[in-house]
Amino acid sequence: MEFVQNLPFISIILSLFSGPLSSVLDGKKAKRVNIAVISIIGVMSAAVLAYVVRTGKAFVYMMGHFPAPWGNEIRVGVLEALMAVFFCVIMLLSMIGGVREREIQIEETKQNLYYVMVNLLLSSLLALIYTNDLFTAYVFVEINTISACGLIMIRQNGRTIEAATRYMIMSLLGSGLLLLGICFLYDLTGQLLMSNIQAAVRALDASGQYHIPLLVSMVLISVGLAIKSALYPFHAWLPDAYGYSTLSSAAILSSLVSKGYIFLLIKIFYRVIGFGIVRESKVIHILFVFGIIGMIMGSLSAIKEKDIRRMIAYSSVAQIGYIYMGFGLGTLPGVIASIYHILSHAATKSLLFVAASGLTDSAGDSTDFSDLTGAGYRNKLAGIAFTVGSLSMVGFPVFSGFISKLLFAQAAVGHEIKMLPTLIALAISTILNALYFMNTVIRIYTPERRRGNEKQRVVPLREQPAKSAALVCFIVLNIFLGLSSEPIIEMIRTGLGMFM
Amino acid sequence: MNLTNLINNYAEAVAMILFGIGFSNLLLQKNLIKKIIGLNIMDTAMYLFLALKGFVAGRKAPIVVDGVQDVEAYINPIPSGLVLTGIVVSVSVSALMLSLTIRLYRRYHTLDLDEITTRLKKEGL
Amino acid sequence: MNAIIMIIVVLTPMIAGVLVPVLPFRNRRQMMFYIEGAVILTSALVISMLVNPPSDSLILFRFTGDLSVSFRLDGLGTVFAGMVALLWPLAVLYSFEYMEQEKKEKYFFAFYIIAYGVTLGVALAEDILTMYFFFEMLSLVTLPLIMYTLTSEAVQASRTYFYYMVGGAAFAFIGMIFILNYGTTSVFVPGGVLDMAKVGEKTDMLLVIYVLCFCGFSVKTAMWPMSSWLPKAGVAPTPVTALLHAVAVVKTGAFTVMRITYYSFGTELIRGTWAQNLLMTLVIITIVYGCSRALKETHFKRRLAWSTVSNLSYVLFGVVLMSPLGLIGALCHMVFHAVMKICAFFCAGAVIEKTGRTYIYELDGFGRKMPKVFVAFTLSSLALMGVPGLCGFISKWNLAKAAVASENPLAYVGAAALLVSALLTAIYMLTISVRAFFPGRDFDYETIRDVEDPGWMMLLPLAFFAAAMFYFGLHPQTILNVFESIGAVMP
Amino acid sequence: MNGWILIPVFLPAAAGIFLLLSSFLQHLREVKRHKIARTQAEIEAESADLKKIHILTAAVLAVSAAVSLAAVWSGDKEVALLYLMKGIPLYFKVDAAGRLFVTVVSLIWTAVCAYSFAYMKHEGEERRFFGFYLLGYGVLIALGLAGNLVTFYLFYELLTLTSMPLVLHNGTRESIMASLKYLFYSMCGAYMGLFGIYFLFRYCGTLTFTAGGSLDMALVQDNRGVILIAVFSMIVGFGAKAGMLPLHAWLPAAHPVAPSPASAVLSGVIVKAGALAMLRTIYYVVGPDFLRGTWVQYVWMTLTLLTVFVGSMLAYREPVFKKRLAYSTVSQISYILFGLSLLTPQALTGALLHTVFHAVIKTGLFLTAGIFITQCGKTRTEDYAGIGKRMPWTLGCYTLLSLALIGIPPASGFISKWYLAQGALDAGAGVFRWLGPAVLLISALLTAGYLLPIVMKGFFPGKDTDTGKDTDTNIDTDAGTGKSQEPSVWMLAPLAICAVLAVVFGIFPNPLIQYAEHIASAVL
Repeated sequence: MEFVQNLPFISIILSLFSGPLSSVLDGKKAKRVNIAVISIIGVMSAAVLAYVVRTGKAFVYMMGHFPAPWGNEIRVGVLEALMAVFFCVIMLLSMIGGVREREIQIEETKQNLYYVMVNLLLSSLLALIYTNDLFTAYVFVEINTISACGLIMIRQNGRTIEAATRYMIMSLLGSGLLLLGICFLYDLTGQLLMSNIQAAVRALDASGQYHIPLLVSMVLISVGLAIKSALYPFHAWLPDAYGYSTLSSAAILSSLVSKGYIFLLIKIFYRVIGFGIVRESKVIHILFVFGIIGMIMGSLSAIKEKDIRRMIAYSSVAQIGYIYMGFGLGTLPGVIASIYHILSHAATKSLLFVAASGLTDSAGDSTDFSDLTGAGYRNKLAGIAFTVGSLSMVGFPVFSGFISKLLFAQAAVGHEIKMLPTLIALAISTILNALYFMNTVIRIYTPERRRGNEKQRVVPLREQPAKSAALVCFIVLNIFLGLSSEPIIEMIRTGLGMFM
Repeated sequence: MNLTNLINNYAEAVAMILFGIGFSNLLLQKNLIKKIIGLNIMDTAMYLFLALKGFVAGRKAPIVVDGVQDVEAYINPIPSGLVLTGIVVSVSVSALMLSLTIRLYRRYHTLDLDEITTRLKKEGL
Repeated sequence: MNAIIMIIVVLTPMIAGVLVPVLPFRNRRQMMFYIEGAVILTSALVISMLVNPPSDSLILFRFTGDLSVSFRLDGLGTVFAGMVALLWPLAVLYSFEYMEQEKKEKYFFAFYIIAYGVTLGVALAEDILTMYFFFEMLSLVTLPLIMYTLTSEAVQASRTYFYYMVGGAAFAFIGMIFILNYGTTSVFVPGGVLDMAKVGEKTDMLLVIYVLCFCGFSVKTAMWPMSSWLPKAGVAPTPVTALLHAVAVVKTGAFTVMRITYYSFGTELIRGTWAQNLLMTLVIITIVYGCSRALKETHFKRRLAWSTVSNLSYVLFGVVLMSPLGLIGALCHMVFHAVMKICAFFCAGAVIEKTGRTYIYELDGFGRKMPKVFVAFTLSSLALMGVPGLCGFISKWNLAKAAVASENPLAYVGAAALLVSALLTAIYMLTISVRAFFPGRDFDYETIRDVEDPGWMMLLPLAFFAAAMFYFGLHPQTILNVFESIGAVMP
Repeated sequence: MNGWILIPVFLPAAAGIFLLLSSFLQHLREVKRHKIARTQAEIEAESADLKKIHILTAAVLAVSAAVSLAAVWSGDKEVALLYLMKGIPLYFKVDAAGRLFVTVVSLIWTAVCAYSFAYMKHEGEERRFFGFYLLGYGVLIALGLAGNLVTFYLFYELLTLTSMPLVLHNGTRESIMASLKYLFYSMCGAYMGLFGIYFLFRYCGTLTFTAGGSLDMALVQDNRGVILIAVFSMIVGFGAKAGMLPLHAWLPAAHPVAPSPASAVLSGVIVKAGALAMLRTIYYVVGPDFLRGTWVQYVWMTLTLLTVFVGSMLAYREPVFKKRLAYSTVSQISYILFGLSLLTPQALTGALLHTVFHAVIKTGLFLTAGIFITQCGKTRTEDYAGIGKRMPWTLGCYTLLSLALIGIPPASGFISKWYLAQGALDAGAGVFRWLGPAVLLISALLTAGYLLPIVMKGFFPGKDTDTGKDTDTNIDTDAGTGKSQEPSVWMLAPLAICAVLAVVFGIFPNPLIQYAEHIASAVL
């Protein structure tokens, strides 16, 4: 039992307690604590990842050494460690990127409360990734929802409060269904620990009893988590929530929060019910169909948008559709593709949000398209970053979007019936993405014709060092994911192997 | 449709009906307060269902009163533990929702969410 | 010659291009020497590479699993790389004088040279993924060139251009994925790589995928349903329309289509099926449609752009015939059309740059005042028409020979379409020459007093192209042997 | 090595290009100086160097005509210039048909050249005219000498390109339109021909002209239909140049607009190139027996007869003299094509004879038209009343030529029509046995109808018409006499030669007939 195996538990507890701690500090100190906490956890998860890759098998950590029915367990494999590292990196960069927005948009007194929410969010995300117990998962899902609602609401104008309320209502619906699904599973198997439940479910499936309640619980859990991660028909709250909140919360919400729920769904499918059973049931096809529709409808509504932030928000509805389509295919390459897309979309989406805020800086903080013409010349780095982000979303070769598109297509070709609809949907959604993303790129590079638009000013590179640094790191991360994606895919494959 | 199962498990049936009422209220009600009430109904229904899972007829509550240590004397304590955590969660969530509603009411003097959204669309912030 | 030269050839223009806006140039002349030097150096390297070609392949970097960006030189690549290497230095020389009064020309030349490297990348690609990789990069690199003048018209044109390119690439992507999964290897092998065991009885689906892939890649050659972007791109400065939209970009499309048809999907499977007939009908429609639209067009450059649309479908017609003879005809027309069309575009550019007149009805009597330019223009129109003695005739001859040899009645209709479009080309090209040389008895030359021939930098490329047209017209056998050697290796 | 037979091709071509360049430079100098009014000194200098041009053209033409006749009549020779593609050389071979064509071309070209020295004075732009004139001659000689179908096609298209500037010489809007029409019609014809060549290239052993055709029967068996379509498209395509029905509309538009020497040459010789093209393809590549009895032959025959009839009808009703002659060319050429389409030795002989006779006659007629226009400035036939008084010699020659064209026995037209009729009768091609001669007869009557009235009105104007002594003399009539407005001797001599030839061929036709029969027997 090396010391390294304690690290995951320590990172959860550290972020959990740094939450209330930063509520007593003032704004400046809370920010520093938060940055420190995130970086420490990032380093710890990297150490865990290295350890797990070296040993080659997942380990289970019993909190307080109490065995299963009483004590709680977390299980750490390559996939979980990789997701943890990645989430910390993205969160760190988003926080750094959004520093200036936070200072302006949040009142002085409430600065530290923001960091409370961020730390809690981090702890709940880590818990979601590591936990091996269903009910703990539910509790942390709730913590996640409340802190995310706090992130949206922090900006205190009418729109954000209304968005937060809508967000809460929809999420509570989702978690209600999730809780019902978990109770059904508990009712069927009498266990709460994932590995035990899986054994019991396998026995049930062999004996053929309780087939319908098992199916109902699967449906409830999938629909619950789908609502929380804004899959197409349940995405009404997303544009307002991401569109009007402050920059770093929009970046974190869009790239991490919804992905946490999807990762939980994948864990439940793999470790709780077992992917074989899921594949036979109809749930997979429903998710596939919703994924395909989500891809197309998300992009269609994004084309109509006149506000750059809401446009990016709608595009994440489409990208979540990609992920659901991915593991809706039901094959191992499909799941690998969707997990890779979780990473690549997280990196690209937060890059786009930060770059968009850079562009709006040069247009007097108005996110309307008419003011953004020529913004690419006024804020050079943000222009380049936004172009890189859009090219990655469209799936251009050097960038990460291309690799996930490649993986999705290869996964689709393996599948008999679902191949043509997936390939056609991929092609159409690439074109739709190109329509609205490249439209914006071309708009920011067309020089401003109307004279005397006083809001527009040139933003020099050094004016916001933090944001520029974040942008550069995001671009490097995106290109890194695009060019050397081989090791990451290998890790995902071995991680999924360990999931069983 | 063999009703015997239903009669034996009438309690679970009641829980499910309550869940349905709470869920539909949370989803469909216009008034925010009614939504929160619906939320609480849904949660309590869940905890009723959970508590029933642990219940074994003829056994006592899992509190050691007269020194009896034998496990067989008590019902399964875990669901009760879960219910406790559940109640904590739903209390905090309701508190958050109520604060949001108060804030909205102070600003827009109405509890109808859709009306707030239309007003927001018209005059921006 | 080891394989490293392939990397050098592809990367030097890219690096040189990136450096152009960065390097501190004292005056324009120094920048000109730098740029022309870089391009000539690359062309010299390419020629030396073609003279003794490296045999083995070379991996640039590895994407995922067995997918990698890697280069290898084979027959088809030699032809395309050779053509591009010969034409690019001349185009750059031409554009110096053209870009004189334009501002911000540093960025123009930067992208202009990067496009050279990317086109060479397409030529040297070893497998379908590398080719797709550079195919997409090319559309990205050429976008700013179209947007260069930044007028609202140019922006609109670039927007349409980019939607077509991405749309095409999206469908080409499906074809590529299919090859990566159903082919034995992703590398280009003459005769196709599909392993029949895996494909089994799903030939119909294979044909659907092939048609999608063909249309995807041939968006760049402006085949009929997707041809509206090319005339619109005429709004860019002439060196761009001349080099990119008459030579590099559109020929890349044709080149990629040849690659996937002859080197990935293989022609055995597709010959005689409904896919071949469908594509051949589309191509024939484009041939006639392109010419008829050119006839109606009064804007000088857009008329040439429409003529490019129809001429490119000659090349596609050769490819669609799915026979070694067809490939030879297609290659023949690809190279000869590049020479003819770039000469015509340069003449148009000279007229527009020197006199500012862009419409054909303003060109009365120019033949007398700009004799050198209009003699070159008449030569290129005669060549385009297919008058024997110039290169147009040779390529039409080879295409028709392949069409007649393929015994497919639709191919006969195709040969007839070739000649119908030759007639239409005669009409819309010669009317310009006649209007220029014989303006009529009572035309007074005062109205065009300011018109005279451009500087030597513009005339040298024209002279070179005119000579090339005659040389290929009268002694084509040397280059035809090269094409035949490629055709021979085909099963 | 007998490369020297190509001298008559390259010498005039070089001279032509030289003349064109000099006209180009002269125009540039003039435009640069923007001189509007030209001083007296310049006019003298100009007329001086005009003299030089005439001498140069005359010399070049004489030399190349002599060399070409020598080359052609001194036995069969062949030379391959350069290899266009593997197996397709630019190949020249002197054979019987080529010899006939070259002789006719040289004869007509020199005659009309002499005529044009005088005529072009009032047209202007002589340099350009003579430049293209010499180029045209070079191309025609090459056309006659061409040894295989591809070389033939090369010079066939060059012929269109060089003869087109002759049509638009006087630069009026109408002439430019007519020349464009001529260009595009013959281009369309050339491309239909090329379509056929593609098929023949595949289905014939070789494209070089071999008497009796070189179709390789093995390949031809299963796709006869396609080859028939290809041959038919060649016939219609080359027919465009020969003014056959579907594509004849350019001829009546282009000829009247061109200056008279140009239209004389156009109708006399260049139109014959179309007939030569058909002769070459049918008799020397495809082979007559492949077509005999097929639908292609029947459709071809109907087309030719239709053109003969329509041509004469339109000529009959046409008031403008040059347009009338153009229509008559349309119908006369179809006599030749009808002879070719019958695929019998006699008809072929008739066709060859008619080629020669028609070339001589039609050139003469157009020369008279030129004289009429220059001398009395009128283009319509009814204005020529009483012209016989003023130009007895010209009208005399005109009468002889019209008699020959109509086919009245002593003149040459009769003989060729005789052979054509004979060929039609024993061709055994169903209904055409009697329909052919009938149409020829009707058309002969119509020819008389549109040629002779000018002669009648010219010599016997009748009392009331004034004899043009006093009116309409804006054209510089002969100084003082006002009586006979005969043109200068330079214009009259070629006309007289043509008239005499037309009659002499009629009276002593035997050498010509033997020669034509020798060609026909070699081929059929």
